[in-house]
Amino acid sequence: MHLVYPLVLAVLLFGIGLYGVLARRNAILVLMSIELMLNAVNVNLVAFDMYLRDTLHAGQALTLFVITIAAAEIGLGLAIVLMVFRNRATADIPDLRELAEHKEGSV
Amino acid sequence: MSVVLILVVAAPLLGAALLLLPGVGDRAARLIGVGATAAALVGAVVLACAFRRGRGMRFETDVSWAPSLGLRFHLGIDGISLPLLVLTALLTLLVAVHSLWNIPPGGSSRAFVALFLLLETGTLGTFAALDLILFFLFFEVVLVPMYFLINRWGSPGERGPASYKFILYTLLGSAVMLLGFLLIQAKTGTFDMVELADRHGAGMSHGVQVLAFLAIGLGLAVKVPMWPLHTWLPDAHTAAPTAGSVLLAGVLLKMGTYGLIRIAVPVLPEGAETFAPYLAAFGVVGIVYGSLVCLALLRDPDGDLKRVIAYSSVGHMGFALLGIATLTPQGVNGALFVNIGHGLVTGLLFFLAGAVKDRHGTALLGRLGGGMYGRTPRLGALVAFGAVAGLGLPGLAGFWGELLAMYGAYEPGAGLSVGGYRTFLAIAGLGTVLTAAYLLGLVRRLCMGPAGGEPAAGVDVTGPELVVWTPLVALTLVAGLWPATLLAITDPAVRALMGGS
Amino acid sequence: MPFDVQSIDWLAISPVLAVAVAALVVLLADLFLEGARKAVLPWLTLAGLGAGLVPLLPLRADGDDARGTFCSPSGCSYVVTDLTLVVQLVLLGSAFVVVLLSMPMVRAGGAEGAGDSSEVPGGEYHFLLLSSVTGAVALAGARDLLTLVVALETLSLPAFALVGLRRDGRGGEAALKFFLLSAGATAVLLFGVSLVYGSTGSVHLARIAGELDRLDPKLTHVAATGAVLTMIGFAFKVAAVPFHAWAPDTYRGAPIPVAAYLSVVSKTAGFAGLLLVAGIAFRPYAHLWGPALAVLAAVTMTAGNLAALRQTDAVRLLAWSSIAQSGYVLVPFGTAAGHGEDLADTLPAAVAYLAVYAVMNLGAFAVVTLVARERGGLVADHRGLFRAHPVAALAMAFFLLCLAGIPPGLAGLFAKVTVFQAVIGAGTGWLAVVMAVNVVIGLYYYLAWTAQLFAVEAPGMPSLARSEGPGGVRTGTAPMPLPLVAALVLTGVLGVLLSVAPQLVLHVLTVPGLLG
Amino acid sequence: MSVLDVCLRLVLVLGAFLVLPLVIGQTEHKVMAHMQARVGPIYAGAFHGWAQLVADGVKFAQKEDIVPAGADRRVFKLAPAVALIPYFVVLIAIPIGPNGFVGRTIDAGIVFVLAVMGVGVLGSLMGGWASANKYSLLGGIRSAAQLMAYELPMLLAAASVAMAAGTVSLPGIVEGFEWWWLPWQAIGGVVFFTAGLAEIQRPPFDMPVADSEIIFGAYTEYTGLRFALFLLSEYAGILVVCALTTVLFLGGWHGPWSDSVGWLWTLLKIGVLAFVVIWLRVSYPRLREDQLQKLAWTTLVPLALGQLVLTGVVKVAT
Amino acid sequence: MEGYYGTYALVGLVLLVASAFVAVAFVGGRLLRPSVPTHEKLTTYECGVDPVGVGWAQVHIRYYLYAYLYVIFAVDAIYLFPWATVFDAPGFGATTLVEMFVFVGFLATGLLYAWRKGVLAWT
Repeated sequence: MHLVYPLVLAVLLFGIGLYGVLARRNAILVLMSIELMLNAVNVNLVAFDMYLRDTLHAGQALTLFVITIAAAEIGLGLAIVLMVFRNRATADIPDLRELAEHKEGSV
Repeated sequence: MSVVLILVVAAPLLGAALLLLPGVGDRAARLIGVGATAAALVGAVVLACAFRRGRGMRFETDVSWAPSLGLRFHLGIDGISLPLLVLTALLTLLVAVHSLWNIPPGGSSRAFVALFLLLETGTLGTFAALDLILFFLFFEVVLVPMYFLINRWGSPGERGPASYKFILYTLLGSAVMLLGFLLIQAKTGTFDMVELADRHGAGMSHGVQVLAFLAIGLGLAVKVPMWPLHTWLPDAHTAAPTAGSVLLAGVLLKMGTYGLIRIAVPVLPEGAETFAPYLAAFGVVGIVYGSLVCLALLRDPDGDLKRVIAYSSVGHMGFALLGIATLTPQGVNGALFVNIGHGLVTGLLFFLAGAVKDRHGTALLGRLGGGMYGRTPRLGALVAFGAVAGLGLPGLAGFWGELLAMYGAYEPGAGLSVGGYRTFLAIAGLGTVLTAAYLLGLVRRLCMGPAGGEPAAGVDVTGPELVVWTPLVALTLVAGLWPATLLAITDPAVRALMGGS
Repeated sequence: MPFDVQSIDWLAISPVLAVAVAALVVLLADLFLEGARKAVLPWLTLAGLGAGLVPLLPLRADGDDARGTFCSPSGCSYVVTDLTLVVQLVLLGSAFVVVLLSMPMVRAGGAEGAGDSSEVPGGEYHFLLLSSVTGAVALAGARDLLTLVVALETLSLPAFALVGLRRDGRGGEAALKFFLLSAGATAVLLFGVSLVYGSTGSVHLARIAGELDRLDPKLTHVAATGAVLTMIGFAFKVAAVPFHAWAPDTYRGAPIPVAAYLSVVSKTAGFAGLLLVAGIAFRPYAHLWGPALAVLAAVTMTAGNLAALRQTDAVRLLAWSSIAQSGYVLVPFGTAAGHGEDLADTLPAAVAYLAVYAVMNLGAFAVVTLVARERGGLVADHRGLFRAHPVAALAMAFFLLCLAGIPPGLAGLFAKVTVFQAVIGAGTGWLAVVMAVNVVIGLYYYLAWTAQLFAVEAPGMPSLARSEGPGGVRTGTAPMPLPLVAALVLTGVLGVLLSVAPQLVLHVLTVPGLLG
Repeated sequence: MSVLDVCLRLVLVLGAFLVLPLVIGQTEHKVMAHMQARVGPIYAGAFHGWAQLVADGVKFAQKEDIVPAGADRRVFKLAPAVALIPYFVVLIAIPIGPNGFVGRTIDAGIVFVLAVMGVGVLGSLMGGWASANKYSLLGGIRSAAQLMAYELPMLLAAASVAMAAGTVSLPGIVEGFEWWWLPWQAIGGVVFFTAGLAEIQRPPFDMPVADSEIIFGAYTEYTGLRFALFLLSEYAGILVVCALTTVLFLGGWHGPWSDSVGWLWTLLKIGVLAFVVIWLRVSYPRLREDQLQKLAWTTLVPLALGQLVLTGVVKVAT
Repeated sequence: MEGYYGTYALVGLVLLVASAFVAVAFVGGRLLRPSVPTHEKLTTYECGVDPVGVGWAQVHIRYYLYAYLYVIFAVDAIYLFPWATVFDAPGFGATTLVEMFVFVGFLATGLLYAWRKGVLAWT
């Protein structure tokens, strides 16, 4: 299989994820976008690993780690979102302004 | 390795450290201040007595400090630094004695004393340092103490902005100067001032020299201060307490001209040659500008006595700059002489201004009124003496320096436009006339005429004040009458630095 | 494919192991100790960090040879060089101080939910801290992208939790902002890593550099993109502008010792990572990333300083100031292009700066912690500190002036001179001038803060511990918490030591082959 | 591999998929009945009611297909397919006999099988969520939680076998099998089998469909053919779990004359295990939800970890 | 149909067949069954009484904790498989085994932690 197909897929996934991270307000959706980006990385890594015929399979090994990282991040991320939601009853990032600098000088 | 020199530099620091000990009382703090500065002065005098005239460094100490940085703890003095060292030690001692009776409100006297001791260490170190980074270090040491002296003990209302203006201006200058030093080191591989001076710019291209001179010159020019970089000075002087003003004018400003003589000119001859005309031009403008502002201040009811003296410093330092910019031994000797003379005279003037301010609660000319001769005749006489010394009357300390500087400008160093320098000379001459005009105007305004303005406290010069001021008056006379004593020390060193015979 | 992966150099990885095992021990101790006996946890943590420090000595004595372990034919994954040791020393030492700082804050024992919300549960706190330190310490030795990525995540993930450990609204908000931006940055970094791997076919840093040198021209763009994305990831970690948005809010919302942790340990590790990828793997592209990082450095320090000018909250000010300091650390990177291939002349300056920065910033945080306990977290709350705690005030003044870089803060001055020297040596004059201007801007707010310390307390302020009763009689002194005193003394002594003998740190400038 | 070969394999897999679950189902009817002193289905197909499940199928196909008004229609309709298809796909990787008597040898067989099986629970979750019924939702969530709890011991136990065999390919594992693996991997086998039961929500792990409290869990709202598919997937699940246990822990086709009748051995072992599954249903009371979780996390996982250690030590020692 | 992609192509084919089977069943079912929807039939089933509230009730947070546990452990357990296939190969051996014990030990500690913290107990 040609290397380009998975790469294009990865770039598309990454692009969608990046857009999500930058454009979405809801923390959960941002989290999902980040997962999308990480999966783009996985596609990339596996594709390169196959293409390079890496004897050490560094790409696949890294994929495993990325999966773990993604899992840990999503778990921790959800926990944090949950905590914020309990305190504020919102998970929209722009609504979280308590720590932000106020226009008329800081707190 | 010279223990004495190190002790001179370290004595004030030790004094400051002593002050940090718990349980030091108010009185003890002031006495420690006197003790430490006296020790430094004694050391400096010992050095002066043991000083062997001629070329080269004396009392050298050269120890590696941070080899990775190329930093060496290299101290030493020659004929250029010795007079300044003694001047510094003397002025600080006088300030310490002055502080025995007179510390303005603003904070504990312990802190006050500790700060001016730190200041002294920085200044002495600057004059003794022979390593560029070490020089920079000591150069910077004075910033924070001076800042606090102004910020805490200065006159309320002005001290905040003035202190920040002082420290930010000078720090910006010295940061740029550091860049110049590092550029020199990058090209030559050493920070050693003696070695660099011996090389006379070898190993550095013209472009590098110009760039480095620009950077270093800029940093030093802020400190000098050279017109148009002087704007921090009047504010700082006006706001500072008496001790601060005295040290600022008498000692700190000298670090700028000293740096130019010690580093910028000998290490970067080509850069110096390129920038000398500009330096001279700015110096001359400073002379005229300072005088004009002083004249204007005299007419202004809100004119401040200390501000007048501050602007007169700008003028005097213009002479020093002109002398240096001639790149001749005469000119540089003149600049050094200006330094010493200015240190003595302006120190005295600021003491006097402080005394006036203490007595009348204000230093605004408009509110002071005149008639000092009548009210406090001795004080009035001293003010007149200071003013006359400041305008460069022959026989007093101010005269020789200006004369030598102008003499140097008459025949500037090789490669410099004679015509241009003679024009500068002419304008500087005009400046002396203007200086005379405002200083005499000041005397007339303050000392003569009917008593008016603020009710006078009526106290004439007190004993302690006399103790403090007498040495300054005496030295002003000595330097004016026997200039050769000083020149004999500076001249060989200057010639060695300038590469002449 | 019979290669020997099994010779593990236990000594080499013992700093990492010590901290990891300590984390485990703390976790178990928290589970099985009851009530008041949980007070032993901070001490266990300190012991663990100390145990991590111990093996640095024999490793140092080992000589100049790099010790590698987990090796494959294309390189070793974990290498101990002098750089590793220096960074690990800084990391472990800083973490030690952070633990001291946090001791008064951590809830010793008692039931869940007891105590006020400003306290954090001790077991979790120390476990997470040690876990995070494990990652940081491992990062210093990582020499392949896998180890690097995993270490970075081990460092980051517990840090998110640490920020959010305090269960008030602010902690959550801070953690969320930190988390989302950081996780996004991680994704970007990983994408970069994948591209680098794809174009060079290797994950070992040294090997990557070799492959980049002889890269198929068609792949150059892929590799360059990968390098850029990877470095952007690290730029987030070190809070370089424009990737800094998380830092002020996060520092502000986190418990103060955690903010100190982020600003020192996490940042140092981030820079170590950047140093490794930029200095080793992407060395052939120094002409590309050098100027880019130079611009980044300039923007970072300027933005950080300008923003810090406007701050009235102590922690937030330190946050912006630490962004500015990041800019200074980035400067040596920015000069890399001028040095051509030989980065050993310039990058060690960043390490030296980081070491000094760690001491002075932690010291400042120690005092802020103290004042925040007694009065509040505003800069104005430091007013009159000298009257209440003269030693603390003097120390704070010293640290602030160190951060500003003027005497008597000689340590900071030397650090800045080092950086300046690197810039000038590389001929990147404009950056030097920008930095000089920034030093001046920075001085303004550091000095304003310093001035507050010695100013007279305004009437009506809650008094600091040593209050004066009627008639000027001291009504008694509430002693500072001992761990805070220890932290202050430790950082203060180190700061003075580095001021007097900067060679202790600047030594790294002249170590041959620091980057290994 | 020729087209014919491929077709043959596909047909065989399809056949096994259609026939074996029905066999198990019928067996269950009869065995349960006899254990409970009943006779069970007796009329359909005349001989001991052998065609009972066929008749059931015909009946289901004719029943009206109701989608509740509040349901998420598309997800609701798709759920049974999602529940069923993974078990079908898994079958292709399970070796029946020696010498390539397998749908397809997949290199990472264990990982593939376990991963695909995990998809099945998605069907329950989808059904539970899409039904817009509180009981269904609860059932769906419970089945998800159950899958999560038991997936881990299953993985760990499987890893232990993979360690023993030094491969993750299913035929490879069977080929490496020795008789003494039986005691050696016994703990892992029990863990795997138990966890497998829980994954397919067979009693006593049928909390997600506990009819006495949440009606029929995720399947409450289903009728007709879709309900039939869910039922089918349960029996297919039994088949798959028994087959995997056989292959991983009981030596698959190994037995006397395994070269010629190896596939029979496999089927026999599967049959015995299926019988055990039925037996357990009749014998044990249902576990409560927290007991379910506790069993997984505090018993099975540590046991599986212990098995891993044991396997490693023995393997390195020999 | 050989090699890496061939294997998964076959898997894809099986998937296709399975989908076809389901599709055929659904289509067949549609042909056979009646369709007479009434309001009662389409009502959510709650044991015959009228349904109370909406269908999507709040689910206990505890399920999320299980999910969390699972994600951590299952993902970590993935590392066991590559290791399992090589750990007794030449050049590895006891050290590799110990390494994995360390890994497993960390996992077990995590489990212990969750247990002691009461995640697994219902109150």
